[in-house]
This record gives sequence, structure tokens and C-alpha cells, in this order.
Amino acid sequence: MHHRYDVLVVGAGGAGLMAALYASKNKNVSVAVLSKLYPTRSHTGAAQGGVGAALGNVSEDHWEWHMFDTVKGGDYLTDQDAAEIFAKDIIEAVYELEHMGLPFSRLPNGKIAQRKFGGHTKEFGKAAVERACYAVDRTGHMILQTLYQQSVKAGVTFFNEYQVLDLIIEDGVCRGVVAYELATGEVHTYHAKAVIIATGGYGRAFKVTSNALSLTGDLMSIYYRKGLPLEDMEFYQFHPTGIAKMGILITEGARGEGGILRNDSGERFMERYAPTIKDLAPRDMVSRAIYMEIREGRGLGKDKDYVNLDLTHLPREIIEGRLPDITDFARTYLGVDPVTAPIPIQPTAHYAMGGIPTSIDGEALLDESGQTVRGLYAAGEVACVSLHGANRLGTNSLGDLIVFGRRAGVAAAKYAAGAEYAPLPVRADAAARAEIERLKSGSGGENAAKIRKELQETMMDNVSVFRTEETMSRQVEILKELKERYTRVSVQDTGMKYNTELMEAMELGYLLDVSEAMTYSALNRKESRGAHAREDYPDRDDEGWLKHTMAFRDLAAPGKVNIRYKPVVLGRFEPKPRVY
Amino acid sequence: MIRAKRFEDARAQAGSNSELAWWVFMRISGVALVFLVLGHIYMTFLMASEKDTQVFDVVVNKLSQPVWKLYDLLILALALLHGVNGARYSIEDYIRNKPDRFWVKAVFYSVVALIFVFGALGLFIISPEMLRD
Amino acid sequence: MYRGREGQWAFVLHRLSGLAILAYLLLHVVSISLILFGEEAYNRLHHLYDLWPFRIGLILVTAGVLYHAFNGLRIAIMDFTGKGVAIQRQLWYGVMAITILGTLATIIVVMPRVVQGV
Amino acid sequence: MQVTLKIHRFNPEKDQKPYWAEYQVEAEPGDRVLDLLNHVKWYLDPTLTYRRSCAHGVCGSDAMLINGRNRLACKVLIKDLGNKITVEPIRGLKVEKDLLVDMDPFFDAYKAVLPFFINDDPVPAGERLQSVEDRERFDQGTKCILCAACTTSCPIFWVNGRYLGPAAIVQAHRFIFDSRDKGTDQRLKVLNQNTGVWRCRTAYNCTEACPREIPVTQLIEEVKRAVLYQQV
Ligand SMILES: Cc1cc2nc3c(=O)[nH]c(=O)nc-3n(C[C@H](O)[C@H](O)[C@H](O)COP(=O)(O)OP(=O)(O)OC[C@H]3O[C@@H](n4cnc5c(N)ncnc54)[C@H](O)[C@@H]3O)c2cc1C
Ligand code: HEM
Ligand code: SF4
Ligand code: F3S
Ligand code: FES
Repeated sequence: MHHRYDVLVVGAGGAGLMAALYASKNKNVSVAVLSKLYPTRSHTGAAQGGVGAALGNVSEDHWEWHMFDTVKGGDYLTDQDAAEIFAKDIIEAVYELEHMGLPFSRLPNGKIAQRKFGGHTKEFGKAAVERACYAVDRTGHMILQTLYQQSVKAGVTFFNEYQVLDLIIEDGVCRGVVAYELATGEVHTYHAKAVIIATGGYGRAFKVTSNALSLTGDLMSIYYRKGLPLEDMEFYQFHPTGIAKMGILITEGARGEGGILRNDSGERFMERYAPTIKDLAPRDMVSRAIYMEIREGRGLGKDKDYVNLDLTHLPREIIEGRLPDITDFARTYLGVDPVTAPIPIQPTAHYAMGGIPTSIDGEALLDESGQTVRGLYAAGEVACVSLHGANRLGTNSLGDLIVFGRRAGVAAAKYAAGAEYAPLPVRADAAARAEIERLKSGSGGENAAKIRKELQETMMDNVSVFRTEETMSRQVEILKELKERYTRVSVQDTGMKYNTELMEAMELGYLLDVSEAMTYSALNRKESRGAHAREDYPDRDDEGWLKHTMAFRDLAAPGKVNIRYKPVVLGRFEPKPRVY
Repeated sequence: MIRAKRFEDARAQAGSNSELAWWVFMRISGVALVFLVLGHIYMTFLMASEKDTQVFDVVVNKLSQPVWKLYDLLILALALLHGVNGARYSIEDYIRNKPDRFWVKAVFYSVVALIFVFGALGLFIISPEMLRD
Repeated sequence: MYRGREGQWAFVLHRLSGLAILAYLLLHVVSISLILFGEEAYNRLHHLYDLWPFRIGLILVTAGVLYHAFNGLRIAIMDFTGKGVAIQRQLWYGVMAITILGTLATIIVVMPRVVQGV
Repeated sequence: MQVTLKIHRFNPEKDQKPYWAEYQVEAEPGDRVLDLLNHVKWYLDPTLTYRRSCAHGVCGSDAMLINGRNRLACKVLIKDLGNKITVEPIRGLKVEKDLLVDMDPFFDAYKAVLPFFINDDPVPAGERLQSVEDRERFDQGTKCILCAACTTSCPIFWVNGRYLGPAAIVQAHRFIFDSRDKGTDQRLKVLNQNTGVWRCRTAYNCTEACPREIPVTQLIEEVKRAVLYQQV
């Protein structure tokens, strides 16, 4: 089937809905949203802790401080133009969410409640500051719900459970997308003037992750397969506090409320790693600290492979009142009551700092020179503006969705209002159909699930918190082998209706490709910065590496990845050593 | 494709208060019926217990008194109204097809109305003259 | 069968008992109204009621009325007090207790007559 | 431990009618039912179809009828079920394939209660103020993840699909009792209909089923009273 909309949004998480809402405020354009999940199932709903904005409701705060923290938290790889826009805009954006009815928790004076979060400080690093605006411990859920509610109110058109399989890009102009309707197995072609990609992250490349089963890097990979660049893929955040083995997230808000990390002897080990802000240090540092403790034999459990998050010294009302959901997680999945016992935790794959490179208006970049793919936009976790640099601060992702989702929506609508439909190539859906056919008729007998499992385990072993030349080179070889096996995957369900097996097999293909971009980028960067910690290059090297990685798949030479670089936008804040 | 239902669409659906009224009525009549019905049963038991063979007399005797006439008429009216509305809930729940629902309701209401008339007449016609002896 | 708890069974029983009482009531009215056609007709039918299946039936109707009446009060308490919802289970057990006791009492009164087979 | 997993299956493209399929699966006591389903799908029978995403009870994808009760497959552990587990699709919505049902009627009911913030007053420069107590008043309903476990456990909804259902009422409650919202009137009017709150027979299955521990019936009762007070 054939459809035509001026602006198409792919993905209905926080970024996608924000973009759709703002694009549809422009009355000159028609807008539709495609999502492989019902909008309210998007993983933005899992975000717990809060959205950072310098409202100063609890104590004095300024956008400059927020900007500084973001830049420093990103280990100075953050583009400072983006950080400045972000720190300023997010304040008014949070008020706007409140005006849309978002049920923020409140202070006794009726204002939006705020709490401390990792890496957020006052006066450029002096002490932790209450900056995370929260709605109990389900801030992301409330953002997702509120934005969806507003979309319902505005009458936005949704195509739910449509999985996008291809972007139609020719001569540097995006002309639409190809999507697979899960309910019927039909392949649809969407003709559009502007497409906004907001499909979130790809945590499922790892074994232990806080991410949903559906976060498989689809559109990042589709972009990359066209020979277009992915930026800063080596920077992948491991959140320090995932429930041991399961990866389910325990929000940093737990430490914001006073939770403490302890090793086997009960020692508050973060005092040794970040004397000033201790447990509220940025995530990369805390995750490394936990790994160090575990390596040095100070972990707990029979494999000594986790540490404890201790809330037991906090009053029951704080735990149950401000962190009810995570209390429930601990009780449900571990049988541990955080009021009386510490929670076993372990770093968990959490957030992609890298992704589709964009301008500050969300335009997708064609290469390192700043040229854009006309009519193509990206926002949210899938994109890299680069606000988060080498390491994202907690609460800055929700802010990113809101601020840059909105900018992308506005920019795309404005562009579409003034543009003509670029003609569609004949049989624009041919590639997608061929891929479906290949998987359905495959007879190689490889099981997609087994390949995925191996991918996740090896990525976890070789490209996680600590990396070395050796582990990553090994992973490069493993990926080659897995990709070869992937060509022999055969899908057993040949039906049309709700063929989830087919879609899972597709998703595995995407995971393999983003893993490739990530591993090559990481292998290439010979320094340690933010979330990218190399044991063979333990120091940050601003001389050689204060630059963004742009990884291109070489379309002429299969299996080859070309790395180029894009300069970091500096400004207000000079790169300094990062100590807390 | 799903098109979000608009604000205006939903507003247009708003209608009458009758469901609320019935809801309240079910509760109030229910509470009243507790006393009426239990009273009725208790009374019948007491009065008819040992003199089984003369049930007819007992009943006629009782129903000849205007107070009891009224009492029983009230039970009859309230219970039927309450019961019929209760049965309507069930009809609306279990009969999915709209035309069927309409017919079932129509027939059901008519039958009950007929029985009510019948019962009310019965109550009023009873008089002491009907007693033997 | 859905493994619902007290509330589900309270509802199912309420509905069944309500419909049963309604059926009984309609029958009851018809039979009493036979008075219109004189004692002969009235008594002929009413002797039928002395047969044991009708006696047992009467016990069931009594049980139904008791249950429906007290559960109806439980519903009204939940609806109007705002506190009732929290103790709905306890209320329901109370309703069941009253129903069972009341039914036992009825049995004690009616059974001898059934046994004597009047 | 060895678990016998019985799944109610139906593929409209192949099967005349639904049937039960049985699988023997090796599981840890701490595993979720979703882990078992995934195991079956990935290694035993890839055609098994169901929805899932977050895997920790926050996205609302995988409400199912598990051992006779509505649960999220990702939020119920094997150790709480024993080694015989039956899984069926939730009731009252059309089964599309295996455990996956048509959710459209559910979302239509949701949309009918105006599930969005309504207040056309000019906005202040900062946030609208709201006291801690006023915020608390509607907190319960904000937890809802629209999983439909409640609506599809309701004996009224099973037989009468026109009933808006508890989930929609919970959503309405969230706005009706929000001190900032001005749309209460219209919302209550929608709920004051034959298909609205008055269809609820206080069966409490919804409350028992809610994975977010929302006291659903209590909220419905509050809405009933709100309609009552509004109209008298
Ligand atoms: C457990 C957890 C807790 C978090 N807590 C916080 C926090 O407290 N504060 C904070 O700032 N950040 C937090 N984050 C990070 C933040 O929530 C995410 O980065 C952010 O929500 C991503 O939003 P998104 O809109 O980019 O994507 P998502 O919300 O993931 O949405 C992706 C959308 O894309 C759609 N999609 C994907 N692929 C396709 C395809 N092929 N075709 C069609 N549609 C597709 C999906 O259906 C979905 O609608 C947390 C993340 C996790 C995992
Ligand atoms: C004795 C005192 C009675 C009380 C306190 C009572 C109370 C109630 C209440 C409160 C309801 C509403 C239930 C709900 O909305 O969930 C109800 C329903 C009903 N009642 Fe009664 N009632 C009584 C007697 C009767 C009698 C005598 C009859 C029969 C004639 C009857 C038949 C019904 C029926 C059929 C329903 C509908 C049940 C349903 O929809 O599930 N009731 N009753
Ligand atoms: S109220 Fe509870 S059961 Fe119902 S949809 Fe919401 S979360 Fe699910
Ligand atoms: S189960 Fe149904 S009847 Fe009411 S209390 Fe819940 S909605
Ligand atoms: S998979 Fe998200 S709720 Fe179960």
C-alpha cells in the first residue's frame, strides 16, 4: 500500500511524540507517526529518576551550571552549542510539560519537586544540587503518557505496530520509508517530504541491559547500511545499578535520595573513587569503580560478582514514597525488601551516547563536514547531537528527548511546508521485500536466537565497561563470523499475520550492524574518555582524540569500516581533567 | 490505521442521567426491600406456620386489611421495578445483538407489566366475604 | 474458569440470586392472583407447593433472598461510604455467615414438615 | 526445575480452532513466565506469538491469563506458580494469534474518556502550583500502564464489550481528581452513560489483576460518586 504524509515520524517514544506534537502544530503539514510498538509501550516509559532542569526550586541553580555539568560529564566531548541550547531550553520545556498536565511530584510550596542526581552540581562542581524534576520514580512513564495523551487530544495519526524496514534516500534526499504492518504482513511505502527518526537505543546488543527487548537499533543500522555515518558509537553507557543478573534498572534517584554503594565488607567504596560527590559521581566512574571492586575480590555473592546498593538507613516513607516502583522491582524480582536489606546490583548496558549524527535542529548529517541528508531528521537516543559527549549524565536523556525532539519536529515541519515531494524511485520497497523473502525462504538452518545470544554474551565480555585492543579485536572476528551465520538464518513462521519471528530475525540483523559500528569505533579510539575506558590507553588524550568518531560502512569493500572525524564544538568551557 | 478519537467526538456522546437514577434507585429500593421482604417472609411464616391447612384463610384474612394491602402492593411494585431493572442489566450484558436485545426487552417488560396488573388486581379484590364459614 | 476471588463470586451469586428471586416473585404473584378465580383454583396450585421439591425450593429462595438482601447492603455500603471497599472481603464473609445461619434456621423450621410429608 | 508449560494456541492462517500445546521447559525458580515463553519461541517453536517489550512490568505489553488469573508474563515468577503453568490470551478481546489479541477496542474505550489534560486558561510563566495533597489525590491512576489486565478480567467486559472498562475509568479518574484539570464535566458525562461506570458490578477482578497495584475498584467507586455529586 502507498501512503503520503508531509512529515513522518518513526518511533513513538518521548522524542517521536514530542516531534510529532510540534510538527502537527504547523497547520500547513500533515503528520503521521509509525511505531513498531503501541506508543505507550515505548521504552521512554521505563525511565525512572527524573528530567534535569535548572529550575532552582529547591536550591539556587542556573542553566550555566547545568551546561557545565553536561559538558564535564561528557568528558568534554560534548558539543557546547548543543549543551547551551539544551540547558536553557529544558527549563521552559519542563514548564511546558507541566502545562500539558504532567503530574510532577510537588514541594510543600506547590512547585515541581527536584532531587539530586549523579554529576549535577552547583557552582561548577562544588556540591551536588537538586536538579532532577521528578514524578515519583516514574518520570519517563509520565512523560510518555502525557505526550501520548496530548497526541490523542491533537488527533495525531498513528500507525501502530508498523515496523520500518527501510529509509528511501536517493541523491542525498530522504523521500520516505518502507514499513511492515505486523498485523497483516503487508509492506507499505510511505512517501514523505520529511522523515524524523526517533527509534531509541540498542541495549539488546548486550547480555545484561536495562533496555527493552525491542531496542535493537533498527534505524541506526538502516542508516549505517546506506553508507551514512554513525557518530561516537564507542561511547556506550553502563548504568552502575542494574539488578544483578537481570539488568533491570534501579534509578540513580535511589542514590539521589541517599542510597549508598557498599562492597563485601560494607565499605562505602565510592569515597575512594570520588571523594567530593561519592555515590553521585557520573555513571561511567561509578560503573568502573564497581568493576574494580569486583575484580579485586570485594564483590558479593557466590561468584563475587555484584555489590550492594544500601537504602536501609533511609526511612521507610522515603523509600516507599519516593521510590515505590524500584521498591516493587526489588521485591518482585529479587524477593529483597529495600527497606530492610540491600539490593544486589551490577552495571547494566543502558544508553547509547552515539548514533545518527545531527545538527542542532535534528537534521541528519551526511558526513563529517556538516552536510545534511535533506528531509531527514533524528532525535532522542537514536541521534547524536552530541549533547552527551562521552558520557551522559542521568536525567539528561529525557531532557534531550524533549528539547531536541521538539526542535526536530519544528524544523521538519517548517522544511516540509516549503518543500515539494521528491519523486519516489520505482519499486522503492524492493530491498525490504527481498530481505523478507530471504529470511522466510532461508534454508541454512541457523537459529537467530542462538546467534543473538552469542552476540550479546560476547559484546558483554569484550566491549563493555573495560576494553582492550585484544578483547575488541577478538570481537571484530566474532562479529564477522556471526554475520556470516546470519546470512543463513531461516525463519520457520512463514505466515503473514503477526509474524514476530520474522521481525525478531530482522532485528538481529540490525543488532549485528550496530555492534559492528560500535566495536570498530571503540577499537579505533586509543584513549580513555567517559564511558570508553581502555586499559591499554588509560588516559584521556585531548591532543589526539578531542574529536568525534564518524564510522562509515564501506559499501565497496564489505566488512570494512572507515573512520573519519568531526571536530568537537568547544566554547564556554575549556577541557579540564575530570575529577569529582 | 487508528485515528485518535477527538475531543469533540467524545463530547458528543454525553447523554442522559437515567442510568444514574436507576443506580440510585436500585440501592434505595434495595434497602427498603430488606425490611419489606424480610418482614413479609417472617410474617407469612409466623402466621401460616402451624395452620397449614388454612393457608387460604390466613392469606385472605391478612390481605383483607387495608394496611396489608398497601404493604404488599409496595413490595410488589418496588420488587418488580427493582427486579426488572436488575434483569435489564443482565439482558444488556448477555444479549449482544442489538435487535435481539430490543425484542427480548419488549417482551420481558410486557410480561412483567401484565403480571403486575394481575397481582395488583388480586390484592384489591380480596375481601372478607371470600372467607368460608 | 477465571480464578477470581471473593468479589467475583459475590457478584455472580448476587446476579443469580437476583434473577432467581425475580423468577420466584413472578411465579408467586401469579399464583396468589389465582385468588381471582376463587378458592378452588388457588388451593389446587397451593397444595402443589406442599410437595417436598417446592419446600426445598422455598429454602433455596430464602437463602437467595438472604444473600441478595445482605450483599445488596454490602454493595450500598461500598458505594456510598468510601470505606467499604477496603473491607469488602470481610463484609462478604459477614454476608455469607448471615445467609448460612438464616438458611439453617429456615431448614430447621421447614425440614420437619418435609419429613412429615404433610 | 522442570516446568510443564501449557499454552493456548491459535494461528488463524492454519488452525480451524484453538488448541492446547504443551512444552517441557527447564527453568530457574526466579525466572519470569516471559522467560519461559521466550525460551519456547527462541529454541522450541518460533511460531509462538505474543507481545513483549520492557520485560520488567512497565510497558504493559504482555498481559496474559496465567494459571487462571490475569498477570504480566514479565512480572510473575515461576516460583510463585509451581511447575504446572497454563497461559492463555486475555479474554474479551479478539485473539489474533496465540497470545496476541486485538487491542483496538481497548484503546478506543480509553480514548472515549478524554484521557488528556484539559485547561484552556492562560498558562503562568512557571509551573502551575499544586499542593502535595492535591497531587497525592490522583496519584494511583497515574501508575497505569494500559496493560488491559483489569479490563479483560472483568466479568462484565467479557460478556459486554460496550462497557468502557476499568482501565478507561482509571484514566478518567486520573484527570477528574487532578486539581489543575478543567475537563471534569465532559468526562463525567461520558462516564454517566449506560456503557460507563454504571456497568461496573464491583466484582474486584480488576483490582486483583492490576500489576501496578492500583486499587481500581476504589477509583471506580470514587468516579461513581463524583458523577452522583455532579448531577445532584
Ligand atoms: C530503565 C531506564 C531508565 C532510564 N531513566 C532515565 C532517567 O531517569 N532520566 C533520563 O533522562 N533518562 C533515562 N533513561 C534514558 C531514556 O529513557 C531513553 O534514552 C529515552 O527514553 C529514549 O527515548 P526515545 O524516544 O529516543 O526512544 P524510545 O522511547 O525507546 O522509543 C523508541 C520508539 O521507536 C519505535 N521503533 C523502534 N524501532 C522501530 C522500527 N524499526 N520501526 C518503527 N518504530 C520503531 C518504538 O516502537 C518506540 O516507539 C532511562 C533508560 C532506561 C532504559
Ligand atoms: C431484599 C432486599 C434487596 C436488596 C438490598 C437488593 C439490593 C440490590 C442492589 C444494591 C442491586 C444492585 C447491584 C449492583 O448494581 O451491583 C441489586 C440488583 C438486583 N436485584 Fe436486588 N435487592 C433486593 C431485593 C431484590 C428482589 C426482591 C429482587 C427480585 C425481584 C431483586 C432482583 C435483583 C436483580 C435481578 C438485580 C440485578 C443483578 C445484577 O445486575 O447483577 N432484588 N439488588
Ligand atoms: S489499571 Fe492496572 S490493570 Fe488496568 S490497564 Fe492500568 S495498569 Fe493495567
Ligand atoms: S472487575 Fe469489573 S465489575 Fe467493576 S470492580 Fe472491576 S470493573
Ligand atoms: S514486557 Fe513490558 S510489561 Fe511485560
